[in-house]
Amino acid sequence: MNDDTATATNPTGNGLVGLIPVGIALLLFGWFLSLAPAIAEGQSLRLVWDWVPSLNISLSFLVDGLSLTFALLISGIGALVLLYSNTYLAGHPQFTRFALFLTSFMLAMLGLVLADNLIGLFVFWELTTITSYLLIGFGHDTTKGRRSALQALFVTGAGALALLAGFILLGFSMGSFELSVILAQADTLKAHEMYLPILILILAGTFTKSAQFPFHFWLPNAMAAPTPVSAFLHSATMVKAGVYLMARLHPGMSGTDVWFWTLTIAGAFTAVFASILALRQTDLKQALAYTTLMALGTLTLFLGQTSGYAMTAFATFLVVHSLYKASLFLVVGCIDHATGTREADVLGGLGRVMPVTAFAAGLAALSMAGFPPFLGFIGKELKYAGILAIGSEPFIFAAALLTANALMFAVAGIVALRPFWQRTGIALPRKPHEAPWPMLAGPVILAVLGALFGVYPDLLQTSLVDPTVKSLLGSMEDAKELQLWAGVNMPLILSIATVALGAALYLGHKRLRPALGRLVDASPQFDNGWDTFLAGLKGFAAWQTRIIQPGILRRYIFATFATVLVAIGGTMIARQAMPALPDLSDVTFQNVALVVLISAGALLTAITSSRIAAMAALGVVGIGVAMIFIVFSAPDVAITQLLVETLVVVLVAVALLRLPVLDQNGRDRRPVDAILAGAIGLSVTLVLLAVLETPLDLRLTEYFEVTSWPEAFGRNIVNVILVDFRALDTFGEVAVVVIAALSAYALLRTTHPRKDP
Amino acid sequence: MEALLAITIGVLVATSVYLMLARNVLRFIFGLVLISNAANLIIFVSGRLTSGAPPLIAEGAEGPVGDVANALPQALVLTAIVIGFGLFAFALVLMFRAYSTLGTLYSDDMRIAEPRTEDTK
Amino acid sequence: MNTLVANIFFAVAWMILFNTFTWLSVLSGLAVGYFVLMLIQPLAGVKSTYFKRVWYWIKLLVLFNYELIVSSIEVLWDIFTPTHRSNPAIVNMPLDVKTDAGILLVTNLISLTPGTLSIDVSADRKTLKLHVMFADDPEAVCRSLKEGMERWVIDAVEDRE
Amino acid sequence: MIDLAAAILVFLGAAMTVAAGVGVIRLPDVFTRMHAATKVGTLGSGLVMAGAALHFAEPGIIVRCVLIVFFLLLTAPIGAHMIGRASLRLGINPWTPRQKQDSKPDS
Amino acid sequence: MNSIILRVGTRYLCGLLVLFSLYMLIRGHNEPGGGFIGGLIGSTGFVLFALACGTADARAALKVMPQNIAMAGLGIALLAGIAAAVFGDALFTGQWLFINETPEDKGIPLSTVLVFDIGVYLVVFGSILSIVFAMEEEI
Amino acid sequence: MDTVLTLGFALVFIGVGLALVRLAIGPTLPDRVVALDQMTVSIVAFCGLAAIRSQDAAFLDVALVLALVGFLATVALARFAERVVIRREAREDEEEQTE
Amino acid sequence: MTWTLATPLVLPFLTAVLAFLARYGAAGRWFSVAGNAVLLGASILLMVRVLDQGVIAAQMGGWSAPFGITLVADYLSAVMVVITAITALAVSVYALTDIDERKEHLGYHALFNILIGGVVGAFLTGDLFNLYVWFEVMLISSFGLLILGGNKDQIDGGIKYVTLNLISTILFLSGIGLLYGMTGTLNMADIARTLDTVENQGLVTVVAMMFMVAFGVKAAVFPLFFWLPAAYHTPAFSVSAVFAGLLTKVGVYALIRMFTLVFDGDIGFTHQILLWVAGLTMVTGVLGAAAQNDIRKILSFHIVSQIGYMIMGLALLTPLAVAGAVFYLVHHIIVKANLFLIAGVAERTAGSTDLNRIGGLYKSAPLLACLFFIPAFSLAGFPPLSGFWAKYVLVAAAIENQGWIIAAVALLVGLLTIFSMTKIWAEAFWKPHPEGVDPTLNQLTPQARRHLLIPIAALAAMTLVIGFSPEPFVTFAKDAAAQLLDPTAYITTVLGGET
Ligand code: NA
Ligand code: NA
Repeated sequence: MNDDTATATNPTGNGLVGLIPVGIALLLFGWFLSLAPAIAEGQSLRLVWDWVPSLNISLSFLVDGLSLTFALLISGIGALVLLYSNTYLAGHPQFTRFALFLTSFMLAMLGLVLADNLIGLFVFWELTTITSYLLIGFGHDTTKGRRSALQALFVTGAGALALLAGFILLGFSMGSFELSVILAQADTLKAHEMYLPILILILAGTFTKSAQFPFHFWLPNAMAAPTPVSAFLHSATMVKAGVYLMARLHPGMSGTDVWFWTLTIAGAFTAVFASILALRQTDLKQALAYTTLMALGTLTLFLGQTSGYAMTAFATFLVVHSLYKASLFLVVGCIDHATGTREADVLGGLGRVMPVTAFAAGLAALSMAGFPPFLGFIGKELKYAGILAIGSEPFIFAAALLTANALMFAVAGIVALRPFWQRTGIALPRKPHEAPWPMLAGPVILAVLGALFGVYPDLLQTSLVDPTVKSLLGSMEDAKELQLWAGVNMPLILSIATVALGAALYLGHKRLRPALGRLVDASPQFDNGWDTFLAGLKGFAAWQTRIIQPGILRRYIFATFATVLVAIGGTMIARQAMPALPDLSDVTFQNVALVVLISAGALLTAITSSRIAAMAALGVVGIGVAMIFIVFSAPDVAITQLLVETLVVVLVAVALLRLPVLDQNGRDRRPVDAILAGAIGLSVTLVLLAVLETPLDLRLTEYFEVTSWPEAFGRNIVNVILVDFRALDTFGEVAVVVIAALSAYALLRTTHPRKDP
Repeated sequence: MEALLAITIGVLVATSVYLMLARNVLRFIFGLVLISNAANLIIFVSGRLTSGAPPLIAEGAEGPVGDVANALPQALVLTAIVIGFGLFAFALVLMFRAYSTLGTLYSDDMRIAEPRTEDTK
Repeated sequence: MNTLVANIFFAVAWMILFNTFTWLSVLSGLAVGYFVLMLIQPLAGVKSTYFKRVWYWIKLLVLFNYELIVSSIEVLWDIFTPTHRSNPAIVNMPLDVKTDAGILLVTNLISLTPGTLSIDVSADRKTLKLHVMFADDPEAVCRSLKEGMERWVIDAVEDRE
Repeated sequence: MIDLAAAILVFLGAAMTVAAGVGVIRLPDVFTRMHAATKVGTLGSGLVMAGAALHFAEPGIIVRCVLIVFFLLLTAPIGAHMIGRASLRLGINPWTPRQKQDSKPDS
Repeated sequence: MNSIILRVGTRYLCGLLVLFSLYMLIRGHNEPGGGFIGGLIGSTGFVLFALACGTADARAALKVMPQNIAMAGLGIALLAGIAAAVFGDALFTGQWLFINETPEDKGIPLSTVLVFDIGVYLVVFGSILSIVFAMEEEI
Repeated sequence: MDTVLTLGFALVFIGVGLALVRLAIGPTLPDRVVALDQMTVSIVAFCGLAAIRSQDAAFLDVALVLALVGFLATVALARFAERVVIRREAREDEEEQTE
Repeated sequence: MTWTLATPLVLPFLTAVLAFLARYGAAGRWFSVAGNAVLLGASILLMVRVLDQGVIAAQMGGWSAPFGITLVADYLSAVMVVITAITALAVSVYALTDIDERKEHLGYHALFNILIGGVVGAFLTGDLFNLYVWFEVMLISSFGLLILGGNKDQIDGGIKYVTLNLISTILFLSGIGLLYGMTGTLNMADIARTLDTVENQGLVTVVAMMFMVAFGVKAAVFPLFFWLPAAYHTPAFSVSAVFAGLLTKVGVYALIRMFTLVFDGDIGFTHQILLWVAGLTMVTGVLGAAAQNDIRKILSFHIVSQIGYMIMGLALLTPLAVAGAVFYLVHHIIVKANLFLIAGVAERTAGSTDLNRIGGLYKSAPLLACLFFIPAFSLAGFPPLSGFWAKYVLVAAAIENQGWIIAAVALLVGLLTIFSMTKIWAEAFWKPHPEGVDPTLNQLTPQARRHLLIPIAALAAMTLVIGFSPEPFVTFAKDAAAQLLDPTAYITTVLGGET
């Protein structure tokens, strides 16, 4: 089931919108190509633009062997894929977006591989994440498409956050965010106390991005994207970003036990695991996706090493894989485009109808299977050589690699041979036809390059492999020679074993599938795990939200007051701010009477079940407080208090006419609330007593007393403070009053009250 | 007397907290009125108390004669009382409107903005 | 009303003459103005009720205060004695007073006199509902109120010759 | 001499306030309590004000005291009238010595 | 509210309250009073009016919407503060003009401070009335 | 005078306290309103005492305001009581009930 | 000088008065737009002055500090005022279409502009009680704006909002009283200076905690944020936007101000607590968002979560961390306000903000999709958008400070933020509309499109500008942090050289 079916086969594609990106890609490719000779001579090119100097973040770019190899792959394959998709998605209503995203992705990817600043690199890293999210979600009409996009984003995004932490830690530890500076101090870095956390965090980023086990599950799902996207992102470029980063950091971080074991084991395991899964697939694209995983595992495995063989193998296989895998994806796209299906068991005998496609597929598949004289063969030989150079347990890893390669051999047959040669007799959804030339250009050129480099390995060696190895190891001398015939040696024997095992697997793959299926089903289901994780996350989120945000006001108020209590009472105890016992010697009868009056009014308000009693009791408190203001020389305040109290009673009396009685179900006694309330009251009293122990500095008041009449021409100091000394307060206050009135008015007038019964 | 008032303020705070925790939002309003009084008294008491000497300057004098009450807290309390009234009036109207719109004064039954989760599922 | 204005005018003139603005000068000004007006009454054609009414007002105030104090003692007695001597009842009293001011004055004064309390005036303004504390003889209470308080008020505020 | 008179007036006024309070507690129904509160209370405040007027003996203050009493005399009966009217409409019948009257509680 | 006594009483009291409120406003700078207290007292006059005679009559007597009074008051208070700019002073710096100033007596003071207090008065007055009237009309 | 004032304050407080008791025990709405009214009037006396004791007429201003507007609360409450009845007559099914 | 500070404060009130008195005509709403445009100009002038002179202060009423009320602007205040003006202008344009005449007649523009005035006042005042007054101004106008419309959910949300905020207000007021009782002054610089001499330093910490709780409610931190998710999704979108952008940030501002200037005596206690609060706020907020299914509810919970980041910066109290908090504030206001504005357009076109009931916007309204994508992914912290730098600086500060746990929490919460932003994206934009309609922007009149989209586009452009060229903003934030961490200049400027 493919969601990206082309709607037209017009080879002119989408006009300028489709061709401009191709032009951009070609220009970039040309530029990189022009840099190649200089780089091959061991030079490097560095461009720096101070981006955020205050954070030591620059947009610095470094073109060396490693980055140039990637840049050429990205821009070259990019140009072909863009050309291809122009036809593949001809007339699609969202093509413009597609082209924009794909071009952006390409540029971001270039930025990623060229960046020499950790944070700059991270920015591009995340840009590839976003653009790939949008590209995977191109089939956004389906739940599956959206799920895949989210999954890819989430998994790689999670890794990216770890990566960011790792980068920051790395940058702080080494005193610079410039990669070239950091990598120049490899010994310091490896000896740094933060080495291990840095490594773990960065590997979390690279493993997720490069879909290493157990983060691999998002990649096959990402095949929901249109086929050109899969070809470009999920085989040739983006998934290799993780690999790239490990390679980039290799000079600075490799060589430790942790590095070696982590990368080697994860890589090997991913390779074997993925190739087994690949054999099981019937959807051609899915099968390719799993072989991509296998390739990524292999590349990781090599990066775990430090030998010249391993590095050469890495560099070579990187190029080999990009060429054949992109080619094969595009071929699958052509088949899909022509027949309307990608099911391996349905497809067959297309060779006659689609000869050019078949040609490209054949070349690419042979390279993938590792037949001489293709580059794939050289790559495979180097892989075995590299694996045998591993310091410990080489044979275990060689066996793993053998298994993986054999499986890959079988998959190459399934994907690239069977659809063209072997008829199935099952009717195809569409009458097949040869793909138009823009769609053939990519697969053919890439496949031919694979063959070409196989025949002339020197071409690749000098231009890309040696400079890459130099980037990794610091010198080109360690690079091993690429050659088709290196004599009869262990790698060759392993190659022969691979072919034999692979052929057997190919012939028996249909019978093997059920067994593989059982094996896979028995192992942990990471893709289902994703669903479980999401459901768990949502469930947990919903649960915590129900607990914290239940929608019940009383709980909110309770929590708020409980916090108040902890904040005041808790701090009083923790910070030993307790007051001494208060001095009550100056207390008079009048004072006690006032206090009793207010307290009685307050308690009555709290306990009465008659709303009128409550309201009247409130009035008592108000009157009592006014009496305090009278006793303690605040006539203005007392007047205001009494007036406001009166208005409060008036308003409540009006409001109550429409409100029900307080408790229909009798009084509710709330001991817990009472304890909380009492504790808060006690805390407030204690704080206040403590405050009253400190002497009060009256200089503000003294200033007001001295200036009130001579300078502000007023004899009521309180009023002078209100309208002159602190007029701004008063202004704000009257604004509050106006707005309170407007709000209350609006509240009464906008709403549509409940209909009377 | 400051100490005695501190205790009174504690009582006011305690009763108002108790009221605010009630199911009926009308009680919250009552609590609000009480706690506003408490806050005003806190400011008032923090400025210390002076009996029988309002902060007024007699005609002909340049400043107040003798120790008069601290005028600043009085001005602040006056401000706070009026603001408190504005807040109270709005809150009261809100509860009033809540009853006519939602048909209840019981906050537990006010579940329109945040419906029970089983309702949304 | 014009006479009142004239009286105030005379008082102000008096004060300007003396160039003093104390409360004493106000009172004396008012008093002097009153007498001057009474003297020139025939010249100015001032209604004679004004002069009478001032005396009615004074009479009203004095009598009211007397009533207030005297009957307060009655109520106080009832408050402080262990048994309630009172025999309260709601009594309807026909109202003769017509003007708004008159009604207000009558009802307020009756209310302020302990032992009686104005509860309501009927919509047609003809009846005053009273709560009487010592209503052993409601008719007598009504009568005494009508002849006392209401009469004085009518004299003081209403133009009825 | 004036001071003594003022003191007596103030004392009487304060005593009246207590009397009003006792009345509000002791008297049998809302109407009779109103008599105590509105009138004895007003009288009490009036006496205190008279005392204050005597004590200060300044024209400005005397006028203020007179005004206070005047305002009280103007407003207190209106308030009492409103309460009394409401009581009647609430169906509260005056207490009489002959029959014991049940007072209805409020809402 | 068909109480004749209350209605008649209100007729006198309302005017009295407004008059008294103005008195409290004007004297506020030297004696207890001021814009807040004045505004509160003034509003009680019309609150009483509304309780006794209904809001329709009270609104008619007031002529202007209370919200507009309040907002105009805010504007006046603000202008009183901004006026200082004309004299090159900071916001809310009081500007005073004394009429009939003599060495012994400052004479009759006119000031932006008083204007500010008038603004406060209007705000309090208008705001309380808009709430109370609107509330009254709900029942 | 001072003795009288001290005594006076005490008496006023007793009066207010008694009113508070009536306010608490009710039992009818008008009873509580009467109690509140009595308190308001008592505060006027209280202000007078405060003015005499402090020799400052400023407290008389408090009394003045209270004398003028204090009854407003009484009026509002009384009207509330009355309206409750009217509304009950108008709508028998309304949940407004005297307790 | 004094009017440089006073003008941004005065303008909103003037605008409010004019807009209110002209509320029955079209003039009212244009007063609002024009007033906010002038406000923006005035605030830029203020910013220029502050950049030129560092901290500036003005004594209101001509009364010298600490006797009168001082207005003071340092970098933080100035930038907050500018951002406020930007948000206000954007929202007032948006409101031209979003707010109907009924709401205008009830005084929407007055409420809105006074809200802005309160916000500006809170940022500019150097006086604690005056800060309280501006908080009240904001609070009460936010009440009015929240319930304007009077729907059931508004009333219900309003009750929660009002009750909880009132509690905080009272606590704030009481705290001021206590602080006055200890120091005898209300001027914040003066308090800061005096508080060190208080004998009972434990008591200072107690009062500091009171302020933390009071502002914590305003800022919506754990466990005090309940009111926010309960209410922010209910009012008009213009209102939601300005609430989401500005209001809680005033609480954060107040926390930053108080806990750098005044309460810096017991950092080991107070800021450790703040750090816990920050972490829990981030986590509970983001999980709350994950549980929601309505755009505005998701966005509301995210406000909570992101407040946590800002508090984290304050809690760590290093120059980089505080710079991060400042940067985060600025970024968040722009982005969050914009997202709510976009939610409004989404509702207008697709018919709802409930994710189950809308969809298809990516296909039919690509412009809106693009405009949503920018703030949404900025919020999620993707580079090179503004949110990335905000988060980067904070995480870097945490790591620099060896705050491993808080750094991990910050990153993890970032991941969950991605989760809910993409949820909106997937459900509202990618998913086909459940009723099969094509929600295009053409449903809106050209005028409405202008009013609604221009502010959104402008805010999105700002997000991009900050994202692509963060250097001036980061430098500024660092300078602001330096001012905050060494308040000497602030104190001397306010107190006029007297120390
Ligand atoms: Na300090
Ligand atoms: Na400090």
